[in-house]
Amino acid sequence: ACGGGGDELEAGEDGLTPLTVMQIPTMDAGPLHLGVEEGFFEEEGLDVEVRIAEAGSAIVPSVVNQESPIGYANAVSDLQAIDQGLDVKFVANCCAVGADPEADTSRIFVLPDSPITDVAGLAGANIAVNSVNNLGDLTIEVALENNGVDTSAIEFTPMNYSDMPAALERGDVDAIWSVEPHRAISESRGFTPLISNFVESFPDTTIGYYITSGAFAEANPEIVAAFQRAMDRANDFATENPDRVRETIVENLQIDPELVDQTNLHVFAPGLDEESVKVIAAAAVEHGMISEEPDYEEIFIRPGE
Amino acid sequence: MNRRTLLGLLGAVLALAVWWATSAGSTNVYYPPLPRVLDNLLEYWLGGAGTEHLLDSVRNLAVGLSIAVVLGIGLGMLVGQVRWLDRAVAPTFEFVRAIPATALIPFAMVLFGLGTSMKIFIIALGCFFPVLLNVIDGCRQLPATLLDTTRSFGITGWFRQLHVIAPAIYPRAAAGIRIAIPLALILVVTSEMTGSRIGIGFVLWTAQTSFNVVAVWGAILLLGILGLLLNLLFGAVERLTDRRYHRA
Amino acid sequence: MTQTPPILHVDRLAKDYGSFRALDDITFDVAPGEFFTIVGPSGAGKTTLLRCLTGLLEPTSGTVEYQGQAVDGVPREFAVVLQDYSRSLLPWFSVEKNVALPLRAHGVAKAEVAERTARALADVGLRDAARKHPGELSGGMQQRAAIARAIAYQPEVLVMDEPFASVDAQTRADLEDLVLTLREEFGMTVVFVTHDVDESVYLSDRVAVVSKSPSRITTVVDIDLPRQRDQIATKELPRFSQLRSEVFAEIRNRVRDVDGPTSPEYVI
Amino acid sequence: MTQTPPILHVDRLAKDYGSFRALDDITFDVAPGEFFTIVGPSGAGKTTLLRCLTGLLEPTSGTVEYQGQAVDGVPREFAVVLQDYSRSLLPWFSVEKNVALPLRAHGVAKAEVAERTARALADVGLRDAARKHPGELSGGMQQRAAIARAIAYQPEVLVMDEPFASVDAQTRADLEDLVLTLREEFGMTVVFVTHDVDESVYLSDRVAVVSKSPSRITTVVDIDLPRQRDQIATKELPRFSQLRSEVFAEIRNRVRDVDGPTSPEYVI
Amino acid sequence: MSALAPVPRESRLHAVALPAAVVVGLLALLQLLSVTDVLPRSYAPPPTEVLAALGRLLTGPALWTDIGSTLVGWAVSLGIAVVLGTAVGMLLGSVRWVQWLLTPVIEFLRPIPSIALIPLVVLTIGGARDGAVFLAAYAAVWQMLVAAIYATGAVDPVARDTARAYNLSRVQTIRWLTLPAMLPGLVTGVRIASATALIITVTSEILLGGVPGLGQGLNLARSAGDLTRMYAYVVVIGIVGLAINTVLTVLARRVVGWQGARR
Ligand SMILES: Nc1ncnc2c1ncn2[C@@H]1O[C@H](COP(=O)(O)OP(=O)(O)OP(=O)(O)O)[C@@H](O)[C@H]1O
Ligand SMILES: Nc1ncnc2c1ncn2[C@@H]1O[C@H](COP(=O)(O)OP(=O)(O)OP(=O)(O)O)[C@@H](O)[C@H]1O
Ligand SMILES: [Mg+2]
Ligand SMILES: [Mg+2]
Repeated sequence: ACGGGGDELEAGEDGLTPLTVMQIPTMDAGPLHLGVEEGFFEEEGLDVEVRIAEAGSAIVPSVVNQESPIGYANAVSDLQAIDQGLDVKFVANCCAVGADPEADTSRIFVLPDSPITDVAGLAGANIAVNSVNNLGDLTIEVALENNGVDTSAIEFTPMNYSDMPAALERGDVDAIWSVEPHRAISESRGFTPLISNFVESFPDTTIGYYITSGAFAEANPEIVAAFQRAMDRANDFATENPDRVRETIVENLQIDPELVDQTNLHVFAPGLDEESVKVIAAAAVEHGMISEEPDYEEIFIRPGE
Repeated sequence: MNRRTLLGLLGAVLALAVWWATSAGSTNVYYPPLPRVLDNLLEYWLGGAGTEHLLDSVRNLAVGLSIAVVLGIGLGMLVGQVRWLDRAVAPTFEFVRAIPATALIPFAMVLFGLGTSMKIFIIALGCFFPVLLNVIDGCRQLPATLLDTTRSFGITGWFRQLHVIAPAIYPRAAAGIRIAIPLALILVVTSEMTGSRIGIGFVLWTAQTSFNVVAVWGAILLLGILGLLLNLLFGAVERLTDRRYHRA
Repeated sequence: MTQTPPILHVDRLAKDYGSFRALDDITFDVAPGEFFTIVGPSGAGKTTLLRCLTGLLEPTSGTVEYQGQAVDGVPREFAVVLQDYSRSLLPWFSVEKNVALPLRAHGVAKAEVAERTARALADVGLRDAARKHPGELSGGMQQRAAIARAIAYQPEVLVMDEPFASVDAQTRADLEDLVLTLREEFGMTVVFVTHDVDESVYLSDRVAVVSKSPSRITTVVDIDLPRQRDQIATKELPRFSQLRSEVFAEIRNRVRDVDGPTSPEYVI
Repeated sequence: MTQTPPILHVDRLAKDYGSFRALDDITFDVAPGEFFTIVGPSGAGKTTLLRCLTGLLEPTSGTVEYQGQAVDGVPREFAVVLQDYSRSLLPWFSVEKNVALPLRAHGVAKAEVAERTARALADVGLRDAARKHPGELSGGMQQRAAIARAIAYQPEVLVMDEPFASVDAQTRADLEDLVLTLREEFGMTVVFVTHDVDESVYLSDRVAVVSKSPSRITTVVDIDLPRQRDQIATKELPRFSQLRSEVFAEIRNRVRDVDGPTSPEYVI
Repeated sequence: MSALAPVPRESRLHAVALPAAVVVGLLALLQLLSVTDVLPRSYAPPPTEVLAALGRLLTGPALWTDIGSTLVGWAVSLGIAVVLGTAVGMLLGSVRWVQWLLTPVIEFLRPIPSIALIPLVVLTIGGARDGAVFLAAYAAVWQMLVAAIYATGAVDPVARDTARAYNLSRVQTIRWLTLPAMLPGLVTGVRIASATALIITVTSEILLGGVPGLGQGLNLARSAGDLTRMYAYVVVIGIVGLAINTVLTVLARRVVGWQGARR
């Protein structure tokens, strides 16, 4: 099944249609888990199984071959996949950035005794990101440019979030980019935060989406619609019950509860935020991460259509 | 040109032809037509920005592999012949051997920091074990009559190691090195997965996360070619030492 | 037997392979310069005895002393020709190198190594095969290469396990005389295993007959022939035939003694 | 020589190892049921000849025919005892299994395999060693195990390369008679290599003498002794001594002829 | 005489105490380095903390299911690699023209990191256990192959002649002669391939989606920033490898017992 035709999913004996959804092991996954726990998916006739993958590069092919018909990836990854000609469509919002820098889930840190003391100092710095040519460097560059910093000399070094503090303390990099729960960890280690790069680059913007393949959506429009409806409820529920989000993360991702308490949560909004995709796509083109903006008529599975 | 080379060339040409033919009209994004991959290989790796990455990787590979071979043969001969030493270190070796390089990288980073020495450590460690194990087993399986002979003439020490043990384990050590060579390439890539801004692996991982499939195939092609070349090189070395040991 | 202290002293030697007793209570002495031969039926334990004697194998009980010192590991002054000659040559070295190896191992000067190697190879008739590798030799040539290695070493004690089994009669006679000559020249002591009774009498000062396993020394025959041996003259001596019959009878006797007349080993 | 068509026909056989000519223009026939022995100095090319004869080695030129068919690969009716017996046994199988192997390979019924194996082992005196592994046998026992494997196979043509080199005189005599008996019983043809001139005369119908390499057949001696042989009676016949001397002289002659009196092979 | 080299008798003490002493020594060294902050304590947690985390893991059920599922993945991929590698290796080792024909292709394929193939594998085989098994078998099969090719060279030519002399069929020759003679080499190959299969199984569990196992456990700990738990998983992986190897060694000793004592 290489993405040619869509396989139609069949309901099981219990009347529920089994649906695998792939997620990365980050805190973005809260609403999805809550949706399963609260029965939102079941009520829509879906039996959702959440599977964990390390990164978008493994999730996108599994979405394309419909092994996992729906999956999560950040907007930049999604746009890159589309840019390379993969049959990827946006389905629903996962998580968004607010407008309060203090509440941002993402931050750049330096050592307390670092010669870099302000945002301007980051020009020419070596910054650790989880992967290059992706959401991290894009938001950092945009945020810094918004603050009038020249980013042309910045170097990005890819590594796991968990390896970053050690690299920073050893001086292998000048600054690190931490997202939750690593932001909270960096905070607790006493590193100095310099900038909240999500809020300062794309405030009030959705940055993570659930995606599917066009072929699947065509063959299973009701399932996609059902997923969208359930996901909307889950996002709403998550917004109203931040404590439940933290709980489910503690349970499903096995993160230390005390640490989770110190984390900031994303903004969880229902629907499919097309404007954010356009904003990010424009910036991605500008920063050379995709060759051109996609055809916006083609890439959304609009709810209720 | 002998039959062997001819057949080998034939095999390579056949494989390329199959690749070419099956990918020719491919619309599958993950399986791009071979000419595009070849373009990437020529333009990026051989003539363009990739050369710097290529050279860095090759240097790490050479250093790491050499360390592994020297240590593997040396320690292997020691451990293979000194029974209590084997007893003492075998479990520790087996423990370390089972840990994936990806899982070792954080520890290696703490030990060595980011950069070349960490990568070389990962490469050398991974390649060390196949050589070591083969040499140890080779020592174990020395023909008894041969050992009796050396003992009955009081051939001991360095001389025995150099003239009796080394040639006897030589085929096994070679087998270990043959296994280690492609492993070295794999570990080069793995070691550049994280904390690195240079190397074939870095290019490969970046291409992969941004779904640049042609670049991924280009890197794969490059790795395959490097493997072939290294293998040819080792074959030549093997024939040379073979002549030294078995004909001289 | 001899007034001088023995060069080799074997005392109540026994060897078990697992539960199988191969050697049982073997005691004898070898005098310096003596040619001591062990004969006995196939599978008796001759090789086992030689291996214990040279320190290649640890005996289950009993002791071996070389010049008053307990043997533990092969003494440096020994050279051994193993029965399994084809596997005792290092396949990756030429015949020449194989012969030179022990000498080089003990730091003999290059020129001397070359000279002794060349001489030993000529002595066993392998001058032309010096550059060949063991795999390119015939069985008899391999055996002679192993002999050459031992004689080039010029040991104090030469231990040989059926060293002439695979060579033709003429070569065999020549090699027998070669060993006798070398013994005179270097004052070597020789411990020898053979199946050929004529050979044992022709070569030896004493012949020990061992029984089937568990092996014991049943008789030691003193070979009181004139020291200077000659293939034709010596073998024509009436005493030679006597001794020959004596040894032969002894071997047959022991076989019958131990197993009775219906031993499967000898009834076909 | 024989009226019946030969079972083996060797025609202008030559064999080179690289640039070294081991065999040169060998031609002879073997009649069905004949006992044909090849003797010659060590390194002459006897093993090479046997290997070409049995199809183990491809000759450089010339042909070998078995029952009128060109030999190419060892014919199924052959059993071969190789000179390097110790390596011809598979170390991972017991003696018994080693002997049974060719029979099992050719689908002989289980019971018959067991019976023939047991009988062959008893015949060579290895009944008690059936369960041992080759590494636990003495040299002579290994050699006898290889012989047992060949006779259990009950071949039409039995090819043996110095099969009795490592056994004692008594066992050797017994094994000689065993082969003669089996030949009568099964009407086997035997091609045999030995270094022992007495043995060659005692066993054979004809003895071929080969020269040093490049090896040729210099003479074929007809052994016109009564077919029924006996270790004592036959060897006491004056004709036996005559033939013995004839073969011996022939070997010596060939050596001298080819190499002159100062051949390194024979001057020590 | 091809007698086995005598195996020195060793006391049980020797066999257990010695390696234990080495392990304890190394742990003590690590502890010291970590406690004195020579190795930064927060990034290289001292063995005592790791062992405590390991203790917590051991009491929960999750670890044991993880181990089980990793072992299944390991066993299946190793099985595939061994059978395939040995069969093809024997073919290549005994038929020269096939070897010559295929060598370049094989040498080309061998250095391709199986983790680089992940997107392709996910697309064609799937991302769950199937994909992990494929990746691990892919990585291990080459090592088995090389070991098998070299091992075919270990057959004694005299024994080979014997097989020909008695007209053993190809299959019989392989079963009775070639395979037993190759066994020591194959056993080494299996042990190397086994480690690779385990390593790639764990790595695939980390990188592929939805493959439960030790790799996923390790990855979750890493994403949660819990380094101590992550190292506890590393220790478990090492112990699993050690256990597998011990079992293989015991088996190997049985299988190649005629060879004398081996590791
Ligand atoms: N594989 C080989 N490569 C090169 N030369 C060889 C090879 N095998 C044998 N020879 C040479 O061929 C000659 C004849 O060897 P062969 O083994 O046939 O002798 P033989 O008559 O059986 O001797 P022996 O009685 O000692 O066993 C010898 O000179 C030997 O060196
Ligand atoms: N490694 C071993 N394990 C078990 N038994 C053995 C071992 N080596 C030898 N034997 C047994 O010990 C006995 C004596 O063997 P040995 O090799 O000493 O005999 P030998 O007198 O040299 O015989 P031959 O004249 O045939 O060479 C034999 O019965 C043999 O089976
Ligand atoms: Mg013996
Ligand atoms: Mg021969």
